[in-house]
Amino acid sequence: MQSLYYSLILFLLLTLVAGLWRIRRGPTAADRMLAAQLFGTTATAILLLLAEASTAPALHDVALVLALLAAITVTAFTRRVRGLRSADLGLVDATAGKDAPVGEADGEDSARSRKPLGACAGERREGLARDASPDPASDLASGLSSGSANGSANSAAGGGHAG
Amino acid sequence: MNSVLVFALAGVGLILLGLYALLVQRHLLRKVLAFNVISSGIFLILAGLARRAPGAEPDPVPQAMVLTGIVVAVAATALALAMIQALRTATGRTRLDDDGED
Amino acid sequence: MLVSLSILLLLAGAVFFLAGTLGLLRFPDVYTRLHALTKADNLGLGLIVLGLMLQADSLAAAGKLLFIWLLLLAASATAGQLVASWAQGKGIKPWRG
Amino acid sequence: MAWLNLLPLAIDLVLALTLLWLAWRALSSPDLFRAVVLFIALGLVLGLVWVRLDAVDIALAEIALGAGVTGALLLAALAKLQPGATDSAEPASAAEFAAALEGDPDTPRPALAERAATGTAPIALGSTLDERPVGAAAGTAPIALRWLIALLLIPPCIGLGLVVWQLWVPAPGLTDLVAARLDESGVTYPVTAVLLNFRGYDTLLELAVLLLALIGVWSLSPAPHLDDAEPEPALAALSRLLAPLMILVAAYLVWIGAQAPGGAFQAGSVLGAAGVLLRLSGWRLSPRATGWPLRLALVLGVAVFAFIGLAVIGLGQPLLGYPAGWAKPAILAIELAATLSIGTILAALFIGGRP
Repeated sequence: MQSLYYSLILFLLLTLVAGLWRIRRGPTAADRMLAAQLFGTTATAILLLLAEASTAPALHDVALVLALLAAITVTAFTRRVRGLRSADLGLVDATAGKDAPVGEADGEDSARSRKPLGACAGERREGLARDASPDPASDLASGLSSGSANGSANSAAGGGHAG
Repeated sequence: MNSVLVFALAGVGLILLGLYALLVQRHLLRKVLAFNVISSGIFLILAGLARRAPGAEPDPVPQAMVLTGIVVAVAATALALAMIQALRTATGRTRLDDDGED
Repeated sequence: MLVSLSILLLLAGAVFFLAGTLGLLRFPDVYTRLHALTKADNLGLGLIVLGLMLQADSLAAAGKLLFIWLLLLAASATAGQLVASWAQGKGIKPWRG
Repeated sequence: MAWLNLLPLAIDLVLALTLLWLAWRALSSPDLFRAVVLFIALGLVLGLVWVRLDAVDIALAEIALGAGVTGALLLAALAKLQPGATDSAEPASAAEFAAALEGDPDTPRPALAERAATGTAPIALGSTLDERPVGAAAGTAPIALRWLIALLLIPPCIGLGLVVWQLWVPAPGLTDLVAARLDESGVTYPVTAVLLNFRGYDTLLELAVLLLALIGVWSLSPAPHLDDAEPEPALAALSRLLAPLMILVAAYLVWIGAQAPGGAFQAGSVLGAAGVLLRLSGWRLSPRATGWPLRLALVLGVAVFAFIGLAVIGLGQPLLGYPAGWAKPAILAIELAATLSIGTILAALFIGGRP
């Protein structure tokens, strides 16, 4: 049983290392982030198998922490590296935010974060549509609302390529 | 060939790579990454030294040192990144260039 | 009996991980790769977790394994959605065969 | 079946080679974003290496930091360092940055093309993500100097390798010494005993260093005003689900640290990650909380540690020498305070700038 565990660990490790190739290849930043996301699942599986192979139940805690935090890096990527694009396109006036008095900005922020979830979702849709339409690079400009565009992406991602 | 020794020697390799990049790269963010790689190499050697007695419990003292060291390294990284940003705000530069001798 | 079932599940899980990595490397664009990663790999992890749960010492240990899998499902599903909508916001076009 | 015994060694060799390869690519990749992602991957591989080295505590901290704080910190710094993020906006370089991010040859780059056509595209893009050498501003030192540095570095590193090799005689180190006094330490897990009792002064000073780093960051700039969009519904739901769980797991790690891997530093790292996730999901501290409550949380770890350490002197003990029977509650109080402080400091370091 021990040797089966170790063989599986080695096998998973090799699939993990092979997946890292995607970080080098890209081509888009999202592809590179995906390879980092690969770590969450595969390393958790490796940790769980290692816990069994070396009878170290403490490794379950390591796997638990990894599973708990697996989404944070990707979230940071989509939230932080996203912001720059709208600034690039001149949609967000970079100087306006800077000149605003500190207290006012804070007040607005806390007011926003108190809004119910539904209101946030609606605002976000508008934000996305506003984001996309003046961008000639995106095919969203062809009058697709952001909602239906989301749907098409999902079906493109979901259709036809069963693993 | 001992597994622990493999990792300790890999630690030496990390120190070499990190030192080289620290000296050669000009972008400050890369220098910060290089610093982190060097410290990872040092941590590897320390944690390897904790495991020299085969089959016995690992030595807790180096492990405790590495444990706190990792957290402190992250804090130092955050400070370095903030300083790079301050430099960029002040001078518009994010790297050390030879030209100008400043 | 239980042990052989467990071995079978572990091996099946490894196959799904292989499929996930192959998809990540071979699929043509970020959306399809996302699909390979979030679905195949999490199914693989689920099978491995199930295989290990069959051998767990206690109910609590088995529950912890299941909890880890559920956490990763939530994380992967969200991360996949975020990356896809990021890519779409950037105007990265889905591949059309 | 002798080859089966080689399996763990094969795993370790693959891990060690991956480590070196990732470090090499992270430090030499021409694209900064790629370098950062490779570095994040390096941290997670390192987490697996710690497990193989029987250092579960370090693995916990490394994975909690690598997956939680470090990656987010570096990506946020990268996004802030790109052109156009400061007051002196450089739209064309920002478009170049976006193109570098997208990287897809099929994606048109209208902004840059348009600018190039009108002749307004700036030439020096050297400090963008994509570090193509432009003119004299190459990303590295000249090739001759690089070779010289490499040659000069090889002898000391061979020396270091030899030292490591020579040190490899079986030696228990301080294991026996720690085991002999473990009963007096107040906990049953040696690493926690070393951290909070035998080498308590060391840990106290490390907490002070964390605080100093934050003071440094705060003294550099005020907190940035991020025009964060509202979180996607999925992200909002995830942060509501995971943040309380992270706090729960942090408490669990402190509790289990007395008898198994876990403790203030690991728990604090998880707590810091919770702060990062909440911040990324658009949560802010209310202005009332950024005053003394925040500052109290930041210094509580050092304050409680130093207070207990000094108070025992009044009881006739040496500095940080807990009186017999009082070690367990003292360690518990210090660990709880330290966890809160480490988590708050890490989250504050991610946010950057004084509130």
